[in-house]
Amino acid sequence: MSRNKHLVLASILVVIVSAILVVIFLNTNFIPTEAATQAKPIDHLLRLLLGIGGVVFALCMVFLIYSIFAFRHRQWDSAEGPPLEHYSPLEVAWTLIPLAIVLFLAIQGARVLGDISRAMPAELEVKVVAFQWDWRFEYPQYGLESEELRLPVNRPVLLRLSSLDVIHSFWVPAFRTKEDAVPGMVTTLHLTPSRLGSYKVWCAELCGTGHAQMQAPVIVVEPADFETWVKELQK
Amino acid sequence: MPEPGLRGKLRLGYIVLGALIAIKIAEYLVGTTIPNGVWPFLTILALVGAWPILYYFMHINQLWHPKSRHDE
Amino acid sequence: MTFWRLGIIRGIVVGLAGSGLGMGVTMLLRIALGLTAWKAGPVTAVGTVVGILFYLAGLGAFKYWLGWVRRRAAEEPQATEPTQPHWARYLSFDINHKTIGIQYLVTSLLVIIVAGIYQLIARLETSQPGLQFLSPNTYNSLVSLHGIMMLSGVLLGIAGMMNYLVPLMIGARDMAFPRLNAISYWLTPPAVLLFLFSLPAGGFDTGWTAYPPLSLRAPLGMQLMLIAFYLVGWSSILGSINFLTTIFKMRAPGMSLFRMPIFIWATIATALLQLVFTQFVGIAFLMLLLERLTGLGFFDPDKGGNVILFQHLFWFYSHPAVYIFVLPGLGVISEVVPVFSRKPLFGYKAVAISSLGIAFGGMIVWGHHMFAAGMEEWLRVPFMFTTLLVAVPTGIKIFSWLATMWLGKIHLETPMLFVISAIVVFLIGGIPVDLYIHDTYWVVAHFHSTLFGGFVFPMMAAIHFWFPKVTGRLLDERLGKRYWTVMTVGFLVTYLPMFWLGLNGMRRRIADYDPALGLGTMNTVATIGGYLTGLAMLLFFINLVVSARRGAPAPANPWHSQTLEWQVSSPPPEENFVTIPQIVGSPYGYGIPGSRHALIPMSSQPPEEVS
Amino acid sequence: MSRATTLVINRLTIKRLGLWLFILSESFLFLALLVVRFYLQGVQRPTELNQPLGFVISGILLLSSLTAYRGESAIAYGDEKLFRRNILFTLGLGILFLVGVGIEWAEGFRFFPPASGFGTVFFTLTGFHAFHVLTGLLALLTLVLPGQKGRFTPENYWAVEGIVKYWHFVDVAWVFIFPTLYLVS
Repeated sequence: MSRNKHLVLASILVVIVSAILVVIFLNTNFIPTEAATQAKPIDHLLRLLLGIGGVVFALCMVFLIYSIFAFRHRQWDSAEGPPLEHYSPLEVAWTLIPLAIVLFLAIQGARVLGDISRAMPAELEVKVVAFQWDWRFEYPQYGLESEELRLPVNRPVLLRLSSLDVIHSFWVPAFRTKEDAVPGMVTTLHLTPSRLGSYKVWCAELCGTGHAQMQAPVIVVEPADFETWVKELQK
Repeated sequence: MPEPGLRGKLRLGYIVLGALIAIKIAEYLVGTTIPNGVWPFLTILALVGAWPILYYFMHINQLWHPKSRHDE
Repeated sequence: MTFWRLGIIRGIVVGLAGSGLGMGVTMLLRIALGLTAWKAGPVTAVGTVVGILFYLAGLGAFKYWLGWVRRRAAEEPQATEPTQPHWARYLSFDINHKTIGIQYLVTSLLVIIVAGIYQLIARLETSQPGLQFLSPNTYNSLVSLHGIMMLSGVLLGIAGMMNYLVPLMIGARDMAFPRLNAISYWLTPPAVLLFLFSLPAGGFDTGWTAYPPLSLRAPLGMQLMLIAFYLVGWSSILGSINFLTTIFKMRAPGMSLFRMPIFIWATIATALLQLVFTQFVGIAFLMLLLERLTGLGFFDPDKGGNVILFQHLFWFYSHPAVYIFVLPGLGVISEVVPVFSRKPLFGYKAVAISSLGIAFGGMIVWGHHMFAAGMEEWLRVPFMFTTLLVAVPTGIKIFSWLATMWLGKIHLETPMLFVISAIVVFLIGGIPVDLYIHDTYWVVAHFHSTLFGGFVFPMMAAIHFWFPKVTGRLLDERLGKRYWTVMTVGFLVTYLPMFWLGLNGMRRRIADYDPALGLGTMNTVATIGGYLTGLAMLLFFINLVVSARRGAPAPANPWHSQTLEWQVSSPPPEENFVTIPQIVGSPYGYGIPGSRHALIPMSSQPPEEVS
Repeated sequence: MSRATTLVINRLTIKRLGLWLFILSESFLFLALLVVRFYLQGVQRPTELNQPLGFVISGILLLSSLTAYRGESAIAYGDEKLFRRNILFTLGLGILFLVGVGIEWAEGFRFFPPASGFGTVFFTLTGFHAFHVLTGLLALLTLVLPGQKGRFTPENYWAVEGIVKYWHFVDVAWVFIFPTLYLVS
């Protein structure tokens, strides 16, 4: 086979394989169902990364595996390949195209970061206090304290995280976002729960012996139910 | 160097030290008299003060003139 | 007493005595100050430090300098006498770079085995939800030790490869500072011992990252680990000074920068990173130690400290550390691919410079580990960009390898097979990370892929590639291929499930997880994969030992490579080159008629007259 | 130039590069410490800090750099007497510097103990620096031990050059530490 035929064949294979990979990546549900508006841009970014990653992976894999099969040489004789030392247009291309992709991804990422850390009007404020090895939630607007995090659906929430001892991290997989609770400072997290149901908040930063079990219930309810819960606790 | 040999070198040492002490005094005056916002000046003065030591005492230029023997 | 003549025996005995002395003096001092004599922290800390100094002295590390001060250094002191057996030099303060390289590599493999066994135990615990047989504290200690010991093992491994290869590849007779080189190595055995003692001393349940305030409360094992890694850190700083000086000043005549093998470029980039950044993790660990021992308030908010400070200092080293680990591996791949494709390395200059690109890119990415850590908001975006930016020089390397293989005459011997695994796995590891994934098993799978692709597989390729050179014997090719198969399959079975686990909410560093999440099956699969890699390693060691003793004798240049180290006998002579070679061309001139990398004048015959 | 001389010079440039790389690495240690100072304490400084004393010991250290330089220059021209005298001066000035730091520490323990915000920073920075001074002093001492008489010649005095370079580096570090601790506000 001539050199060009190899190239054409491999390119066709690249297109096929990357199409398959992209279709798989974009249509499989890898992750738990999203339950907060902040989850949308994060999931979008993840799929974008997987899509681009799939194409790059297919490109490299096809050329690698194709070379192994097409150019395998079994004897240790004096046969040597053509002395291609460099080809500048190709090298420039594989420097500039990844650079462009990286720039594009960085802009996308910056936008997502902006989206998820934006403050919303009329936020429900909750103080999240982490300690070894449990969580406590305070609602200063209502003068409440609770063992569970109960949130009304579709209302923006501002979490103020603090820690009494070591570093912990607030993570509800279905909300996607994550923020550390650091002793000596207050960190914030914005989220808007968008789906009813009960979830769990896990500690995502190793915090000692009880780290694996450090969790608390998170319950997203209708606003009316939230009001009743508040009234009941206030009594 | 205007004066070659050991005497010239020793004299150069005095000049460098004089400059260093002058910078120190300037630093000290800046630091003690101006109440705040002095760190940019101090940084510049520290850099200016470090250079003579690096250049005249530590002979940093030997690095890019590798053929020189000791400090001749 | 021949036994006493072994450096290591003297080192251990004198070191133990010194350690006892240090502890005794500290206790006396404490009594004098009116404190209780025994307090584990300070007493053992002083004991360890004094012990290490005594151990180095006992070993003979300071013999030359003390002799210099007393004007008794007429000639180079010999570590071993001719009457001692050959292996004795590996247990003594020997200053030949090849001996030191082998010492490093053997230590590295031992550390990696122990760290691997720790993780296999911990992995068994995690294969099903619920607590099986380990307490959470033991589990965390095992996982943490696995992390820090693997990192140390990797640092030792790259130091070993670079020590053995750099002087040979650039045509030098030894490193620039042979004694310093030996000290760099001998700092690490006490570190390994301290790591081993850490578990009986209570372990530490902080992860290898040792974030305060948790690490301030951890048991005594923490302190041993901090000192141990500090030693490893200094070992790599001193090593990097040696490598840089050697490469910049001791290349054979004719070897311009762009005639150096890529591995040398990788060494420069690695050593630059080590030289500068190891100081940061060193100071961070030292500050932790000081805060634990003396109550200085670096990280305690009540004393005006700041918890995040540690993370900045720590990641300032530990992210570039990833590039420290993978750069030599990428260098090895660049060496192996042209030899087994019988083609020149495609885009040599770009590949060479991309090593430096990765190094400089790696200097400015530390913050991406702290996205969720309460870092200043405005810092996030630049960090994200710089992190992604490192992908560009990495991509240049990968594309160049593929272009080198294209249209080549590819020989699928074991080193090449490992290189192929490395490229595949490295690509898998390259899939980027974002906020959701932070601190989950995705991260675990991601960095293990990067390290397997960037270090483990290339190091295995390197061992299979250079084994004939080092030992003068060939490795068993069939066993090598079997090992490769089991290792690659084991890797995929272990880590592909982990990507899935991470996406489904499996957090890192947990001994137990909620059965309701339905993660049990995949965890079991990952455990099976883990034991497969363990089995593979067993095959590897059998092959190493058997081939080193009974393998077929190796010719000087079994792979028909053009680089310098293959132009001398296997194993190389004591001083590498009887006559210093003259470098005349590219190291990868395969397929170019008449191309040569070096001319080595034979000492036995007079140099040829050029007419 | 004869081959032997070339070899000696090559060896010298190798040693120099090694030492400079070591100094580069060490300067990142001090850089990290300076960063710690600003990160933890910003530009705060307690009023009890003895600025005049700090100024005096800075002067002492600068002066010791001059004597070290004079010592090195002297041996480069073969003047052994001047060399020994200046290295001994340097040793004395170094010890004087450490005494000054000791006085500062004694005051520090009263006003800003090590386990408090500024104290932590102050004791760490001065402590690390003092440790470097101490190692420098030990190294300088090996140059003027009685047994070393007549050892260094204008052709071969690398030990002097290297140790004096290290001593200057300790001085440079202090040039940055002094204003950061004593003068910023």
